[in-house]
Amino acid sequence: MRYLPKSPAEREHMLREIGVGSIDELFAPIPAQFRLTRDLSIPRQMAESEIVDWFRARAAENGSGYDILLGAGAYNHYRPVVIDSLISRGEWFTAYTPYQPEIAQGTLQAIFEFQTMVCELTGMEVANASMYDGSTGAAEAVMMAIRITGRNSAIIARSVHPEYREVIATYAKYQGLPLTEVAFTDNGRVDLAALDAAITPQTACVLIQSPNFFGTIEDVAAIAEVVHAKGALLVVSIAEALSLGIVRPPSEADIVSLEAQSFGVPLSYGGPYAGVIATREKFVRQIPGRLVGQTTDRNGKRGFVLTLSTREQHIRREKATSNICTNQALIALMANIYMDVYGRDGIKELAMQNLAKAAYARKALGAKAKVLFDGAPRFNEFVLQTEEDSYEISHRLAAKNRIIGGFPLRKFYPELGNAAVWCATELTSRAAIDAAANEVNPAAGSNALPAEAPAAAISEVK
Amino acid sequence: MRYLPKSPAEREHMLREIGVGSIDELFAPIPAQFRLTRDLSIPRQMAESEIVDWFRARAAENGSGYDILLGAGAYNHYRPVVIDSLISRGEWFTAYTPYQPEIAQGTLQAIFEFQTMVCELTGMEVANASMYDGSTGAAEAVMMAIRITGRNSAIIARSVHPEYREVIATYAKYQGLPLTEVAFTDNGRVDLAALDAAITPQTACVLIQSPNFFGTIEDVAAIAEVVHAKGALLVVSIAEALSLGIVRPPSEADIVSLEAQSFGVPLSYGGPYAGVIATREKFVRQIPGRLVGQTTDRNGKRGFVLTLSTREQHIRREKATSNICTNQALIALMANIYMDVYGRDGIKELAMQNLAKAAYARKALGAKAKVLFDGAPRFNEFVLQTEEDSYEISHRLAAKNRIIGGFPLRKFYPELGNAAVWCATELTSRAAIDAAANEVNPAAGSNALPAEAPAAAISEVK
Amino acid sequence: MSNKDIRKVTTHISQNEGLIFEHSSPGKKAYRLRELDVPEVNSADELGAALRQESAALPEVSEIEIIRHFTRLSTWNYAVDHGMYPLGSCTMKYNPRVNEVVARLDGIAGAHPYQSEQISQGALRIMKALADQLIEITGMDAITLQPAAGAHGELTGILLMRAYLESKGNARKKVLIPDSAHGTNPATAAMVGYEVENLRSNENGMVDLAALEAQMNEDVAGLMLTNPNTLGIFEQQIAQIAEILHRRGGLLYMDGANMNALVAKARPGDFGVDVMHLNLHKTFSTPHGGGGPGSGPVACKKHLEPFLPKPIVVESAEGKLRLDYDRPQSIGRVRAFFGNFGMHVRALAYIMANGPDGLRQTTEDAVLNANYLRKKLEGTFDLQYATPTMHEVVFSDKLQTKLGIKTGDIAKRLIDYGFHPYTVSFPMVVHGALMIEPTESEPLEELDLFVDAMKSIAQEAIDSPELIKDAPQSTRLSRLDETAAARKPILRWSANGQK
Amino acid sequence: MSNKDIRKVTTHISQNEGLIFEHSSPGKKAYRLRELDVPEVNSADELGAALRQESAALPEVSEIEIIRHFTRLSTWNYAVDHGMYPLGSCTMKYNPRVNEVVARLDGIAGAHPYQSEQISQGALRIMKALADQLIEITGMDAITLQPAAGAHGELTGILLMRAYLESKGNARKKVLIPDSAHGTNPATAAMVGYEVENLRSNENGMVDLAALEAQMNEDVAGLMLTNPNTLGIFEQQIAQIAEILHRRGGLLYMDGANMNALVAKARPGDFGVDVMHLNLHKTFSTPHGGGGPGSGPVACKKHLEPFLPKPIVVESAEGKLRLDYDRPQSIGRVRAFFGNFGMHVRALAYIMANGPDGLRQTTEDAVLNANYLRKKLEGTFDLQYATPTMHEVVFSDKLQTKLGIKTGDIAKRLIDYGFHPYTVSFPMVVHGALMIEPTESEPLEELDLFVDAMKSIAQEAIDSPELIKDAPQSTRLSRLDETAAARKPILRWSANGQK
Ligand SMILES: Cc1ncc(COP(=O)(O)O)c(C=O)c1O
Ligand SMILES: Cc1ncc(COP(=O)(O)O)c(C=O)c1O
Repeated sequence: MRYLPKSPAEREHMLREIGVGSIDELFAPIPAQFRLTRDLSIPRQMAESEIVDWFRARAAENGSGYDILLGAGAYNHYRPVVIDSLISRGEWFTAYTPYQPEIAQGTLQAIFEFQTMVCELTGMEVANASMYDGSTGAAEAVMMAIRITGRNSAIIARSVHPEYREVIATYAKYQGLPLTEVAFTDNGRVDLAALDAAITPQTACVLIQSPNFFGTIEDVAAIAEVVHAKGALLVVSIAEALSLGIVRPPSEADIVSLEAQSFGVPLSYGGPYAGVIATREKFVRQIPGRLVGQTTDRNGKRGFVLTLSTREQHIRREKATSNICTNQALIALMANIYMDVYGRDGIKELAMQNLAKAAYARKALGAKAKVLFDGAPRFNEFVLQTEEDSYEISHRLAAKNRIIGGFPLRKFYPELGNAAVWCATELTSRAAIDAAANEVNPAAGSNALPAEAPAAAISEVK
Repeated sequence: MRYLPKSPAEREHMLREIGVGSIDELFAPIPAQFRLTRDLSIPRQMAESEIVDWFRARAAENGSGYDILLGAGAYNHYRPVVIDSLISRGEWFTAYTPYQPEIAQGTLQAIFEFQTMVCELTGMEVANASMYDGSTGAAEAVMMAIRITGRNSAIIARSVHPEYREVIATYAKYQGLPLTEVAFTDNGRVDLAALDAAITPQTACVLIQSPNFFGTIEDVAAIAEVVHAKGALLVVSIAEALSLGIVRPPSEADIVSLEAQSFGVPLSYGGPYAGVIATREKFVRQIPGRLVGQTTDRNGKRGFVLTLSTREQHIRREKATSNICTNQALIALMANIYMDVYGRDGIKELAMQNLAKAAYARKALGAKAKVLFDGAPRFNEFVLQTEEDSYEISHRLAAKNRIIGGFPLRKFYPELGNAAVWCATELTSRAAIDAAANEVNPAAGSNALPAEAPAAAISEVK
Repeated sequence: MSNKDIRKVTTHISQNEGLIFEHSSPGKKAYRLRELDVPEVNSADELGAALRQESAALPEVSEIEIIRHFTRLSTWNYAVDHGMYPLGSCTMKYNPRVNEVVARLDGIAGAHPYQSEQISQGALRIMKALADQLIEITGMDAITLQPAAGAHGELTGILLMRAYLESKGNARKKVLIPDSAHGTNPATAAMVGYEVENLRSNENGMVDLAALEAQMNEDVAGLMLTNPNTLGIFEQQIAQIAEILHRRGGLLYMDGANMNALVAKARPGDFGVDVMHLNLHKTFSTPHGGGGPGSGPVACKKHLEPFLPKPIVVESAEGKLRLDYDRPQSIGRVRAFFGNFGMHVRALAYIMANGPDGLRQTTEDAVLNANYLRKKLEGTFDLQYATPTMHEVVFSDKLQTKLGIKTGDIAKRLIDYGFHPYTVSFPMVVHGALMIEPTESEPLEELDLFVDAMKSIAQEAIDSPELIKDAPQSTRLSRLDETAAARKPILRWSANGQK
Repeated sequence: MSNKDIRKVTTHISQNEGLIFEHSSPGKKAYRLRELDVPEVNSADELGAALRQESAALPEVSEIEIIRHFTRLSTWNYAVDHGMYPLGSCTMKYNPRVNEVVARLDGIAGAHPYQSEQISQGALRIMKALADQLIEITGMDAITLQPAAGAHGELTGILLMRAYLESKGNARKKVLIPDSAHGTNPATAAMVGYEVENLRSNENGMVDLAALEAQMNEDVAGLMLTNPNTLGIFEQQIAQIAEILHRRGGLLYMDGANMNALVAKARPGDFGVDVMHLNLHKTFSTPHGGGGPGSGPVACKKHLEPFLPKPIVVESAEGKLRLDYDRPQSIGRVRAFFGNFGMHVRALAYIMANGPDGLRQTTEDAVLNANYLRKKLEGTFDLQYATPTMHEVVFSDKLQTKLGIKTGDIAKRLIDYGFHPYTVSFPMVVHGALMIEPTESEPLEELDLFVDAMKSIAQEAIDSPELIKDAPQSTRLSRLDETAAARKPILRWSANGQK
């Protein structure tokens, strides 16, 4: 086997040194009846070129080169090539969790930088190294709120990503934590009155998402006021991290759970992504996951270490803040690099482009069908209600235009009828939007939006 | 500009420190009439994603995924993925020629290893770090022979790659070095009698290629005998390095010029590839290009340095063995890694597979048209003579079967009529060969070769 | 400093590098956007009060500075690509490069999790193929690929147990966990609302059957067992253990962190395990990435299958794949989408590269390497248990503590010798544990260097203990003050802060 | 050793590693072949006497050993990605990563040079686009992309000159070359059968016009001039130089190695150059690769165009591209196929990333950086010529030689300070030259560290010269014995040899 660095003679030599006659002797501790005496029934060893061919064939079945007008928790942003170029260094991707700081300063410093950037973006004071993703991060944030407040129930906005809500439900179910849902109003935002009514003295926290699953930006300050008035904590989940480039950070929140996928992480059919939890300094000892802190070495030189580990499972065992161990370090590194590439101005300009594309798409598609939840601001997503079934539209778009259309909402929000949440990012071309607009309601005739700005003249290189 | 690490304030600061009022002052040494006062007329600055898109569009115009039955000096072999993974480390590809050995031992040791492997493969005693490619290496080898022998003309076999012959001619032309050509016989090999007759006391060397442009393996020993008998040197050019896995090395040669492209170097529309010159120890001071030698540091530790540089242009100027400076180090590194991946046994087994594929192709295509030059052994190429024009066949194959057919010989060997040199490597599937066989002479009906060995059962992973 | 015996490393120059923020200067850029092909919008009009007023203070740097920053930082890390990384329980094996290549193919890395099933057949096939092969490897009946790491798999597995027991009418109260278990085990049980009850090991480092018999009752949901356990010892009475649990309606959960000792040699499904997780980032070669991403599939027996998280990939008679969400007894989701799909790709590529023979040889080499180290180092270091071990060996620092040297000191000194240390002070059943797992990826040469280093350090403990206490001495930084870090935590950089 | 002033680097552990052959053991493998889908053949039957009898003794190792070998070796190299690499004349600028990505796209890296033009339109378009843009940048009329490096470009250019002059009836005998020229210039002239005649510089470090007038005659084919020259000085009398040459039927060849000082600011085609080469691996950001591959396109004026190597890419009215071989006056080929195409891809990507404004700013920054260093270091080091310089500055070691310290020593000491040295002892017109070219890719911070290092070394030359003479001290190896290497060359490893 080509990964194994042993010659037959070396194996013989080692067995002799150990003092056994055959490798089987080393497996003697396994009771004989449990020792496998046949080959596993899996495909035979393959050449590297066969493996590549096989996955290429699978990749082709997935189809690539589609225009993606779909977000819903996974966003199609351009990934600067330096990201893969850097994380492909073995020093990054073949290292373990930085338990030995003297030979892991690279990883540690990078995490420290990441924590800082997340604080800057979210308006929080501390951030952890990463969580598995936005959904589990949200669930952990709720449990964190329960630990902080000593209360034992939580309210989740119905406008939170449905799969996040499912995950929270799974985490909560067997711990006897009652969850209730709070509705949204006509403008797609959390119903403040309903929220106010729902909070009880046992409510540890209210979890909202902003921009929410409909793309609508919540009025975090107003919600925070209601929540805090009742002594509960406000947890804000953010699935589209890029929104923070232009949208007011949820500074009034007590805990922010961010999905960082937008920051240079491939869509990769849903993972790996990276969640991260940020909060106020006073809650730091209840935060789950790894934290990197600054310190000095014996000569007073600055260095970084994993810290506050008495919160964690390897020290605290059943009393730990979470069972999380392996997290998503390499993905957080991608996000770090992404934030460095765009930086202070770039992240804002990029967010502006998303805003403009989505506004255009909303107009273009809105000319053919009904845009729901007008009346509150949105970032790069919006909900479109159509006469026709949303799945039908998607199928037609995929087959005819190689466009991946919006996420049909019927399954999770039957009350919205034939509605879907659409997304436009900096990668969505006007042409794709126009094509989609023509398909969402073919009966309405070809798109008539005036070409206000001419398509940018990309110099022809020839 | 995103590659430039300066802020406007930093530029201002630096100008102040220098003591000039504006950047223009630093360009004052350029006479005013030559200073460009307009923008260059080239495309505007593009986003990274635009650049990627533009090249993807070009790549698509090139068409990929063709089956390649074409060699002729550029061979389609599988490239183990570790090659690009390793050479993509900045430490390899963003370093300069290893002028400062204390901080370039990586490059130096790798070249030393490469030199060793080339000696092992070719049966020579010393090898250099690299030449631009096989064609220029061949030309330099001829000039080297001229320096060694003090004679001033050379004989080139007509069966040498035609473009190599053109390059040699260009190099020789203005130095007043007469070149003569020696013919091939019915079996595709150098005509020994003609060769014997052609060598004069002014013949510095005879240059042959083996396997030659027709894929035929020359009888190097016999040729060497003729050449050496007349006091000339034998230069052997090898375009298909993989042949050395199974073909007798040209140990009787005085100089070997090898093109290493087969060893893990992408086809890349003809370059960059890497040549290398190997020779006998006694000729080492006439070798062109870089040489790495072993030495010790002040504490007696083994280390490597560029050596014998008194041969080179930066020391010897117009008396140097060549003007070569930048060579093809990174490509030689690819070849080094490739040889490590396959190693002693692998290189042979891989060559065996090429032999088998080409034998099958010769039979399959030979059933439909005439294989020329039977009677001498071949490696992975052979010449097929058809009724139909070779270009027509290639066009049909490309359009209909996405197969790139053989190299039409008419341009360089009109005497061979409608002939083309075909190639089969380990990457050429039996299916592609069968398809090609059916097209080279559609009139002859579908391929009737019996399926002696069933197509290997590649376990279905599902 | 007498480092004459250090053969594996030398010191060399290493670039210093500040925090990326310290390179920032207003107006530097590493990006350029495409020109907008739609009308610009006024962000204040669009967003109103939701408009961000102050930009996030992200660094402003150019592309080359980013390349240098992360290149320099990277050179401060030790990695599997540098040499042996014998962290016990972590299975730091070679991460094959082809895995990285196939995971980045456009149609794979670019696939949106909500694109329709029609254009996701490739992704679904990958998940299905991996699921099938992991089922065969574990000998279990069903699997979910959704969990994102080992601990997440544990959570899923214990949720399955709980759901199953609830369906039988009683979720029970406690989970038994051996004292040698990894911290995630008790932490997980607690997250699922179970009390943790400690189960002590016997003098052979295995589950004490009598204790198990005594502690097992109708309040106990089951046992979380690592096998081989964290001492590297295969639980030889595994059949009896399963029997005791099953007899009283409990379930056997296996923490599969140590499957690298078993793949193709023995299958948990054959020895009584009801549910288990795998760590694709250990046994199946997906990279650890400096702390993730991992992937923790959970495999179970038939009786637990109805409770698996949804969706599950199913195949129609015609070979068309789809996602089945119609699973009424499912515990629900444990993660959005389908888990760390990119890791599924890599693990499958690893299995394909190995085949049945390759996997068997891999396991054999892993066990061979560990036993070779054990043999060479016993005597020099104390072995608390004489029981044979499989893929890892755990020594204690008993002999060295007498000289004032602890496992953590030896670990730091190993750094000077050019190695990443072993796992320090775990499992807790061993006094000052040195937990060593070489994996199959280590050449004999590297093992011998390790043995020499360990012996040399043992000698230094006698001759010059200060060398060890001051270690590491050859690194950019000397020992870091972790106490100070925790006492007054500095968890982020700030412009007018500390430097 | 007093290294308190060394701020840029620290020492850190660095893995030792033998030659790859020293890891070899029979039967280890890093490959697996596909199963053959055609009948096996008997190699002896196929090849007869041509069958290889003894296998080449290539190393037998596994994949992880290869990864570790080349990873470890790589860490011994200094690189642009690590920091400033101020090798004068080499233009060690940032190598953008997007270049590497596009050069590896399947349809580009996988294109066979002999595939038909129909399915090569993308490749031909790339070459055509690059050719067009380089023509605009140089202000010349025509170009060939065939040469593989700068020296190869020189060869091509001088061949063009010769062919042109021959077509006028007299190839002439000599080529004039300034004493400051790079070694490839005279070596090239000799390869084309020209005698080399030295042209001395004047006291300003420029071509001595009077000498040129005196030496120029009907025997002289032309002048090979680097501009800015290797002192970094723009030849201010370039118009007069061209005029003198042209008046007597000679040609002006420009070595374009220093185009990084001119791009978008001045065009050789505008100031009288007849033919020139470019180094894509300098000015246009393609990586140096530890010594290549490069690419050395040659641009010329109309009168030389007929002689360009063939083929040339031409475009039909309908925008279809093809290769034109029908060039009867061509000097012929200088390389098989079309040159280092992969480098053409990268250079084009660089130009696209920059655009006209980016290229201009790049050149300005390159000149700004060099002048900043000059300003900061003059006084500390001797400047032989007071003439203003452009993109590089050449100091002499005159002040230090008095203290027994030479440019080569200072270079070695710079290594301890964390920098790659400048170019040592070139150009030869400067006594003990220190030739410094920072390029535009250096941040101010890095420049300031360099200035501090150089000043600190100058001080050490006074206070503690032995520090400098023993440098480098912080590297894996100390100074290497180059004399011994050349005296008894060991140019390959052998099993029973030296270790
Ligand atoms: C025995 C054991 N169980 C569980 C885990 C947790 O796995 P993960 O880090 O993937 O969450 C580990 C990880 O080190 C382990 O060693
Ligand atoms: C001035 C000058 N001319 C020519 C060359 C030769 O270029 P190349 O190394 O690309 O052959 C160099 C290379 O360093 C140079 O500096």
